[in-house]
Amino acid sequence: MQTLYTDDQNQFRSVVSRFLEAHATTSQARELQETASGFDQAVWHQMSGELGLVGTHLPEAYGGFGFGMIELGIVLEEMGRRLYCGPFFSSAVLSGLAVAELADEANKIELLPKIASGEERVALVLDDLNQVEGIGHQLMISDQGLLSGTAPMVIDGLSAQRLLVIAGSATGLGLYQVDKGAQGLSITPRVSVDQTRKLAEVVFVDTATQFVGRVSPEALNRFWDLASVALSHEMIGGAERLLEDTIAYTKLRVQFGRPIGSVQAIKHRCADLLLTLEFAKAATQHVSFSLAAGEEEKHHPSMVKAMVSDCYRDIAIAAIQLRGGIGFTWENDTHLWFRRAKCSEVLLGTAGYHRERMIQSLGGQDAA
Amino acid sequence: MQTLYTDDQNQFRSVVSRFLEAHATTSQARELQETASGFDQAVWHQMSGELGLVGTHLPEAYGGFGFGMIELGIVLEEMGRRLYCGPFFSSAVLSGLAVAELADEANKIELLPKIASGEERVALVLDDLNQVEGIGHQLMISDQGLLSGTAPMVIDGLSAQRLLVIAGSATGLGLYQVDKGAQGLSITPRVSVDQTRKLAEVVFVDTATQFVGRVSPEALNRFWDLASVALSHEMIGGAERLLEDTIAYTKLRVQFGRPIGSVQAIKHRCADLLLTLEFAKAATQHVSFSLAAGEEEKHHPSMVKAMVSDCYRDIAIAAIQLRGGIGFTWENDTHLWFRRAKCSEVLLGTAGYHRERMIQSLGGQDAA
Amino acid sequence: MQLSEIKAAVNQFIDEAFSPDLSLVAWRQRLVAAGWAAPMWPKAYFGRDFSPAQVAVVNEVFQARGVVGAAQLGPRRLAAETILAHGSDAQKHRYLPKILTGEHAWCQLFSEPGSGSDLAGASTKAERQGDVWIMNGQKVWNTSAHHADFGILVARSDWDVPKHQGLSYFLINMRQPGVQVRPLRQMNGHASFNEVFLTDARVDHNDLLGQEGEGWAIATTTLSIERQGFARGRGPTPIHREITGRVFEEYAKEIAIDNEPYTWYPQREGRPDLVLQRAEATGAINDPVIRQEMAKLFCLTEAAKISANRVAAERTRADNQVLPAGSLGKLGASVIARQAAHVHTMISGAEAMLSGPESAEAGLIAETLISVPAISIAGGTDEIQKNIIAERVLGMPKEQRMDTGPFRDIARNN
Amino acid sequence: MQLSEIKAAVNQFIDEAFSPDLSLVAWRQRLVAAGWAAPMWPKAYFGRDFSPAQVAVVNEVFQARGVVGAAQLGPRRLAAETILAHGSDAQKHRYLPKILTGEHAWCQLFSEPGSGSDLAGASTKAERQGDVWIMNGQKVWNTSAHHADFGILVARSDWDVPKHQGLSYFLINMRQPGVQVRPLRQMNGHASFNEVFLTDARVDHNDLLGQEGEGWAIATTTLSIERQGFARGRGPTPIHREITGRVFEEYAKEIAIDNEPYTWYPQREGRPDLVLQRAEATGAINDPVIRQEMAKLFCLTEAAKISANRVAAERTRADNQVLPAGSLGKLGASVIARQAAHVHTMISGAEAMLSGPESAEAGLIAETLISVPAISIAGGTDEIQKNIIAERVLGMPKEQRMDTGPFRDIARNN
Repeated sequence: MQTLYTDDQNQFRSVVSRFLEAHATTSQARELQETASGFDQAVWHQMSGELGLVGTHLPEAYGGFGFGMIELGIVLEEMGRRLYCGPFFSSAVLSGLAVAELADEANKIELLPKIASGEERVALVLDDLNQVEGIGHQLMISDQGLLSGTAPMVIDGLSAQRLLVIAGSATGLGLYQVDKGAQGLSITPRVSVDQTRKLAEVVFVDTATQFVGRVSPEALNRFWDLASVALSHEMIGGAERLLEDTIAYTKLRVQFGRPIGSVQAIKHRCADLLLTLEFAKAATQHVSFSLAAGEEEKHHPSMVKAMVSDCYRDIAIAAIQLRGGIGFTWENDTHLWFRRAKCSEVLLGTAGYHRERMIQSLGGQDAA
Repeated sequence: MQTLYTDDQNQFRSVVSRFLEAHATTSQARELQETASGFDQAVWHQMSGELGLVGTHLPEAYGGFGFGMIELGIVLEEMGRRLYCGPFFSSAVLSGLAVAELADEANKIELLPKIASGEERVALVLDDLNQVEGIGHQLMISDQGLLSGTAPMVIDGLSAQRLLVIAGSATGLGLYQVDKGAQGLSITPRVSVDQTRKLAEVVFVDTATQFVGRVSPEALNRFWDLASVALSHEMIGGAERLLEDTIAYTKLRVQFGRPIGSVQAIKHRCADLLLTLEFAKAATQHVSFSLAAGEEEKHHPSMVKAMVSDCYRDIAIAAIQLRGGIGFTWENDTHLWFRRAKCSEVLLGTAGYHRERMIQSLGGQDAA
Repeated sequence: MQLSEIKAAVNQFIDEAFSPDLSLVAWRQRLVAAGWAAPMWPKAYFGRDFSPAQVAVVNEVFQARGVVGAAQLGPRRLAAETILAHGSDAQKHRYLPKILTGEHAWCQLFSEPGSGSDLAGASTKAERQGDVWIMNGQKVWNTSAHHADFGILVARSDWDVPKHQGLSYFLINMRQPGVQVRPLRQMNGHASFNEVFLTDARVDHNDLLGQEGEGWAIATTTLSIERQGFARGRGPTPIHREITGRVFEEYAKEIAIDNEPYTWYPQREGRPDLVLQRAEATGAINDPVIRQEMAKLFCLTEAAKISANRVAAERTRADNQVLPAGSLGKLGASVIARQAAHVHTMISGAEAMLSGPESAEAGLIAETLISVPAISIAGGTDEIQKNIIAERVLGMPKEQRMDTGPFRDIARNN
Repeated sequence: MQLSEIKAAVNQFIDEAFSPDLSLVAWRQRLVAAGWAAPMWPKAYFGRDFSPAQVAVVNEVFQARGVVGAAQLGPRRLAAETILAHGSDAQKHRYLPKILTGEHAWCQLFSEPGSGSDLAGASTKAERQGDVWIMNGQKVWNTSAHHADFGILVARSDWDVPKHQGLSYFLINMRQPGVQVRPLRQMNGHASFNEVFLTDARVDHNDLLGQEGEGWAIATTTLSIERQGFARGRGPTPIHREITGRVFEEYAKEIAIDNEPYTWYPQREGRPDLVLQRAEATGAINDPVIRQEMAKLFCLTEAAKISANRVAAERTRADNQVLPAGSLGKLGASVIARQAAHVHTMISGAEAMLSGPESAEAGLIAETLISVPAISIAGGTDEIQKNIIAERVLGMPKEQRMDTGPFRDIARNN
């Protein structure tokens, strides 16, 4: 199992980084967050076509690039650094992982190439974004095979071309797909604290679906693990960028005749944050290394999401505080990361949820 | 209800303070902690006789001074400041409050004057120092009226002249007294982290007792409240003294050509600690004011113990840290307070226990 | 004057002078003329030299009678008190009456992009040309500047002396071509402040307050008045009870404008008041881990209240001395707000991602989450409060200053 | 030399020279004479100029053969490496062999009561009288000084130059009347350190290491060796497998003395390894609030391990450059220890009051609670580590120094 990124992986990061440096600026993010779809078609095409980034982690047999969590983590960290706006997380990560982990073979053959090529943007409809145990209680398939229920928050639900749904039924959980034009389906945009990631409410009333795969509790947990680790990578990218920028600011900002970064109280706060970041980042990347090597430990994905949730939030709070008034303005970009941090903190489970889940994985029986 | 101490109360504090300044020094504490009884008979006599401090809070009708929680809090704060070693907390506070709150009239008449005058040092035997709900499960009165069971930690159990016990029985909880010479009673000293407060294990095997009073859950909770508030006062005194001394040290200690107290990182830590102390102290004293006025709020005693547990510990940690190596030596007095802080933190319930208890009192139903 | 006499006099005055059909200004002109607009002020300047107790009686009668008083909210109060303390006789007569009547709105022009915590590091340039001062520079965080007729301005008139000695204090007319006001939007979407650009803006030499170079000393007066305001708490004044009549309608409009910048202030305090009901509504009340965090929050909010009461009582006992305990309270407010935001986040879980009127508590929770960062910055950052606490309350030694010597030579932002 | 040749040579040497019946010193004298005691050292000084890879082979053979190597634990290693780097030819010949054989134990005399974090502020006086230096002053935190034959001593030989320039570095004989060693008891009852009082203690001029005034530069060598030791982890070396024979018995005694100061070191790290079993044994594992705190602890301990592995791998990749990441690891150890103590306290509840062999885990929990405060002080306080991280890792600007100019004029403790 690797401990550090290989030269190839570092080079891959440079490629991704250069592309996003040009195509995912905060001024683009500011424009895109005012739009309904929240993304730029041209950038998406370039990203999926030329670079093939969308299929980074999906198997070659299904049209993907055949890389694993390590390279996906690299892409997501670079996206998190720049607050890339687009359906990568919803379609490539959530839907891509859901199909790869939960679909039956025929549906993998049908769906994965479309997702991997970026040709179709697919949103994953989950009725619970708090805890894996809650999935499939609100969205239910009737005995007649029709889907009803509400998913209050679906990422890119409005702009997606197709919906995947995890729903319950008398025989257990399943993965289903739904056409955007299906009867009984209504999609309403919701306002998110983080407008760089679009949310919609999705309601089904006796909607026809197509079965994609049976979902066992183990597979669902593994999907949640992978999605949590993927999100953690994105968050680490954001947290790292925000801390770098904040420290750079303290070196330049002069008050009382000296840069505020020379003041011990500010130095110590930055050192504390660096420690938090180093621990969270090392752990996150380690988990991807171990997943790639098939040597993962069961409690590690939740460990990582718990650490990263706290770390990104704490850095975001400090990033505004250390900038003073200017950090609280709309014009200053800091709040864009702050908002992303606040939303990512709770998406797929709060730190508290993941800490409890971690202890259960470690063998501490359920406290409840 | 008063908001500040009255001039009389401030004067009372001065009297107590002057007495303890002379009779409760840390060098005395260092001597006494090496003894089995842990206290100085002469000081105890002077304190109970001349000054009448031992009966401060006990009703005049039973030989006490007739003051309430406010004056008791003052005495305890001054004792906490100086790490007074002696049976005040065990006999006057725990046993005194237990009798005053739980004994029937005849037993009050018998016991309170002895406690108030300091003539008898009485230890209260509780089988659970973690939670009021646990009391009376290990110590049980048989149908034959004999007491059996173990109390693993009894404050001043060895040196006390008489024992009071709260024990369970088929008909509910009761308060009992036991002679030191009773059959089936064995008392073994235990080593405490805080040697300025002596602990002993007390074991009963079919020991004869004398019934002192019936203990209702409400009365037991009120006793626990009062004892927790009393302990909080003692802790506030210790925390305040420790912070004062620590700040004084940072003003004197020179490193790199300037007093370490001029460095912002240290200033900010002290300011944060002062805030914690101010909040904990204001709340503690407020609760005693409200108890004296009969206007207490149900959740306040637990609120206070929770805040004070954290506050004293945090100040004790900082007190050592800011002194550097010297603070970790045996010779330096700081660790005496550190040990008192660590033990008081858990005595009568941890901060976590009291926070849960506070929420229950606020009407949040029991989470369990 | 005895308290009972005052009561009678005010009642008599209202009987004689008040009518709901007056314009707001006309009524207040009567108030000013009679000395009831600012009875705590000196007799020589529109007041009656009243003690706080006497003033309280006046206010009581006004309240009881449901009558509008002088304009006194927001930055105009800072301007008025500062002019009263440091202004010339002519300045007092020129400006104070129209502040009291509400004819002139004021704003405060102190902070600059390059000098936030370090207010005395202002580098807006004031150059004298004969009887006129020419101002160039930029100010920021100027509440209500877009409504203001005049501003209290601190600018640098001498670059060759130490920084606190080179500032002067001006009264500037905001309605002139050299003054440009731009709203400054905050990260929570509100625009409570402005930026003010001064480009060859002009101030008559008569509008220099105090002497040249006394700017910092005078500014500290303004700042201490502002801090007292913070200590007393600010926020929407309850609108006057509904009585029809021109004077009330105009007053309602004035209050709406004055309060507009502050609508989100309860949210920046973290809305601990909404925690219990949210926890009950969502079922989070049953989560022992969230209960702990709620308890920590309630410990803080109750202790803060208790501590504030004690400080107030001590202040009364100490005969209204301003104790530095205000910084502790302000620091505590930051701790509370952050913990409240944390608890709200835990309670809401993934729902904390939602914003807007259809989200939790009609959007108040979301607004709280993105407003709380302001509490530890506005009105002096936590870092500044901690320095004040350490140095003034705990008596810890000051750091060596790096900003002595001529201002021209001190490192500063470009 | 090829690695296989080395292996053969060491094996052959052991076959020929080793016997368990030798005295420890006699065996090590053979080791030294043959160049196997310190093969990484230069050929000119008892070594073989071996690379780390070559040295590893030597160690492997020693381990495989179950044979005792040179004395190398504790402060004697600091002395040896420093003398090797900065000593004269004569000094190296005089001192190094007997360090390797274990005949001479050493201690480090750097810290003083008045200069802890600020080591360069040492004020022990070194005055030259002809060929002898006279020392007066007090040192502190001197591990194993009561066993030491010699000490490495930093003392001030010039008070009229800036503080880093006025120090000199001496090799002092501890067995003389002017040197008094007193054990220094810590708050946890152990006495791992000493105070050393120097009263007209004498050092031959030949025992000045390097030049007069070079003391600080040489001390930094010692300190960086010490830090590498910290980064590698310290703690009781596992005692050599049980083979009877004089050499092993004497070695066991040596190790016992060397390790004695460190028996409580695992406790100062908070004993996170005992948390899960304690939680299960007490039932605290069922408390959701304690579970959260346990999870926070395990996150920290696992991340610290992962991060340390990464740093080690980076160091290898960067060709053994010493990266400043060591300070992050040290700071992390403090955070972990405090959280572990907190969790142990929660798990034990009121039982946390008990101490001594009959208390939880035979007293280890109690010892942990009163040992943890040391982790954030010893070997450089957390505050110093944070400064290092901020300035060297994050590149944040240094503060203005207040201790320039002649040492005589700098504020210091009395």
